[in-house]
Amino acid sequence: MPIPLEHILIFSTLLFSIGLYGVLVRRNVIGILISIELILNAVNVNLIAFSRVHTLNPEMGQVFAIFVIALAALAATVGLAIVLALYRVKQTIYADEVNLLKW
Amino acid sequence: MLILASKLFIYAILFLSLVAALGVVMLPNLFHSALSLVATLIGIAALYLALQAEFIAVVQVLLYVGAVMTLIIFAIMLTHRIGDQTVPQKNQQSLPAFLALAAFVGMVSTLILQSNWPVSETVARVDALALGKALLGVYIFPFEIISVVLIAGLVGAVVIARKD
Amino acid sequence: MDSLFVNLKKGLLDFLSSFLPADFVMIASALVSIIAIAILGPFTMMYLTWFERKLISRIQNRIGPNRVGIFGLLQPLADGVKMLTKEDIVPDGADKVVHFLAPVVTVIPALLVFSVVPFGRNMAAVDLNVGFLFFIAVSATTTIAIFMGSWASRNKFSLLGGMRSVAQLVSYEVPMVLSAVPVILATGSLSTVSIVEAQSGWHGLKWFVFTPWGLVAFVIFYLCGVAECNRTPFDIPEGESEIVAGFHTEYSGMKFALWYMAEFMNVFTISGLTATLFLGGYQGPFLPSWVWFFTKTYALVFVMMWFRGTLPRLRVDQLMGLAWKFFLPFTLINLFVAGLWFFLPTRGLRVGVSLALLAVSFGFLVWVNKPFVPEKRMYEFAE
Amino acid sequence: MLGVLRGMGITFKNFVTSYLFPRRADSLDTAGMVTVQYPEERLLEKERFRNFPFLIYDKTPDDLRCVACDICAKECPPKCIYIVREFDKDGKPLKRPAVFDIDLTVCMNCGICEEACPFDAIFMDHEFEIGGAERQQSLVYHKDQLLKPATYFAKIRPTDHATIEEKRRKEAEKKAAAAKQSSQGAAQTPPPPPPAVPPKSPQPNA
Repeated sequence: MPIPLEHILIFSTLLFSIGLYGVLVRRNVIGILISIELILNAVNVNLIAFSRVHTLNPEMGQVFAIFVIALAALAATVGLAIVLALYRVKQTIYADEVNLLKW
Repeated sequence: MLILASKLFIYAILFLSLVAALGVVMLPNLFHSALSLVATLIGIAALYLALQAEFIAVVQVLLYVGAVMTLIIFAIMLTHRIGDQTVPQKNQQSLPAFLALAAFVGMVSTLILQSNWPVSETVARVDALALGKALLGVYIFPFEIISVVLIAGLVGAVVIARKD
Repeated sequence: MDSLFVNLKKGLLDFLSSFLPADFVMIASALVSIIAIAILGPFTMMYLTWFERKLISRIQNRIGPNRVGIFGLLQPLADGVKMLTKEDIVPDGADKVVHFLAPVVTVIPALLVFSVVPFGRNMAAVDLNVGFLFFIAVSATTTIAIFMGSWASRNKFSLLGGMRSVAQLVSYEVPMVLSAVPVILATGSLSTVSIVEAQSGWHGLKWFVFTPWGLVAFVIFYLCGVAECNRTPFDIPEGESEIVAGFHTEYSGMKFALWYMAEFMNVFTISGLTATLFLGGYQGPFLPSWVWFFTKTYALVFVMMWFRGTLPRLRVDQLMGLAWKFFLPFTLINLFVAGLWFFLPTRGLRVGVSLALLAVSFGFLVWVNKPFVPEKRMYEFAE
Repeated sequence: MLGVLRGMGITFKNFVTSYLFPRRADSLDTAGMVTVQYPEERLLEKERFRNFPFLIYDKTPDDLRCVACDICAKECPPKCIYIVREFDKDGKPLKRPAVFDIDLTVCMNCGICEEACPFDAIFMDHEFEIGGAERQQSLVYHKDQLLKPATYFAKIRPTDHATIEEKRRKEAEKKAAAAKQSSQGAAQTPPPPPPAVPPKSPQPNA
């Protein structure tokens, strides 16, 4: 481990909180999706950091990191498909303007 | 001397990724925030390289920067009204959110610093070969399920986005 | 003679280590290979432009540049100076930062890929054990650069060109990676150096291209590579006739030179990697290893430029159809055949079965993709 | 698929033959290199090649054929010709231009002035390497820069020169015959008033 584990964990918590801040604060739906990508990356950093530390079965961390990346890509696809459908119907992609369940 | 240089280098990468992550959240123009997300991803890939996880670093660059970012930028281009600064990009709850998150970060980081993590130095490096064997050996079941989920997601996305 | 450059570097390092502490020598060795690549990259780009202009002019019955230098050899320098002194125009509507960043972000991957290409026996700059995947990942980032370039110039033509080229890059990357998988199946490792070592039987002539699946994978990988660097016949993005110059319409002066340099470095690296994967990189009977590598790469570069002198440009739908409806199924079948190749016991059976399978699937795919021909309509002209 | 390979074969053959036996293509349809190293070698212009117009004089620069009739100035589409008639001492108009300017930056080498000129005074030149430091002064040609001898015209456009000389000779004979016939008429009848044409202008106007 080139640098102590704690520093990487703090880095990933910071990344996680920046992502969460983006989700809570940004009005643009695509902005929210981008911040979700950030949160998933923070999770990945933790996975890889811990896989370097525990010797039980070291490849578990990296395998799950791959699964997280695949699912994040999937989430991004479905999310953007919904955004496009929303945009086509409501001509707006600002979260607070989309407040009707049925239109 | 070299170890010190590599440590400094890693800290620099971490700091730059954080700055880019802040850029993702703070930049008003959505295209600029997408580009700073690309910078964050590449910074995180560099961190993986420092942690000797090359396969994950390269897969991350390939999948995230190659595929997901292309998707996001396509979506940005297809929806207009992102460039104009007149529309406020942040809603009202920016201050309370910031305070809550600052408290959260403070709490978690003190927790991390106090607890002692069982660090074992001698860890076998997981290269692509070992990862492949694990993926198709122990984790064969989730590996197959992922492909089913990806296909379902793909079909779903096409159905939603299709202009009928 | 074979390890000329390796000894050169060792000599330089011994000279340096006499007065530098141990750590610095390691850094120095990395620096030497970095400097070598930094010189090789732009140098190949300059002389590839000269080589292309001479080749295409000879095809079209003209002589090509011969006024600057003996055979026009100084023409690239003249072009370079011209690019440097040309005024650098930035459209006022464009956002300056992204407009400036785009050419930089294209050149970085083009240079990074050089580090993985094995120029000669133990002359690869970095022997990554995920070497080939590194190449695919880095060439995927050029999509982002093209997006930045086209979106930042705020001009309809460049946006159209950018959209087209990203669609093309994304759809040609899938068959490219899939067509290279049989080679990795055969060698068992992703590192480019071990791929070349795996082709060293029959004193250096046991290349993958001589196996049936290798030939098919070679052709498809090479054509996808041509599409990857946006060259004819796949150069829809900068189709001069339709959209002015595609994504680099609004670039002039040094920035345009960077786009140009990135394109030509991609040409060199993709030909280099095709040679590494299929034509046995630096393997060859008795010539020194790096001579073999450079002849093979320049032969493939010659073919790429030969395409430019001959073939017309594909329509966009033909381009996309070719990638998704022909290359992709064919690489999947090829992958299956390559898997079969390693399990059939006798050599004759192996060659026969794989050749039959590939021929049948090729015929079927060509027949399926036959363009729709409307029935013959007879016109009676009014008397 | 086969067509692609055949096309590649042709270009490869073309590429190789251009090195093996580098022939020079004298005309466009013969095979071989068509490049002409311009400053050293030159392509011979075709006879009817048109560049900027020039004025012709027969023997000395001041007996030029132009009679300042201003037809070419009127006919010129971009109006780049400027003519001022010359007046002798007591204010009588002469059949000679005092000022004859052509603005080369405006002239589009159309050759309409050559067709419109009834006196065969203005023709299109072959010399195209014309440059100027700035647009106004150096590229507006005055009468003395435009004047070129008839021999030069004969050299660059032999066939046109022949037809024009033959036409002029016939006119001269017809005029001489008319002049002779009118002089005989003058002998029987009282001499008519002297012709209006001042004796000094050598060109009999047709």
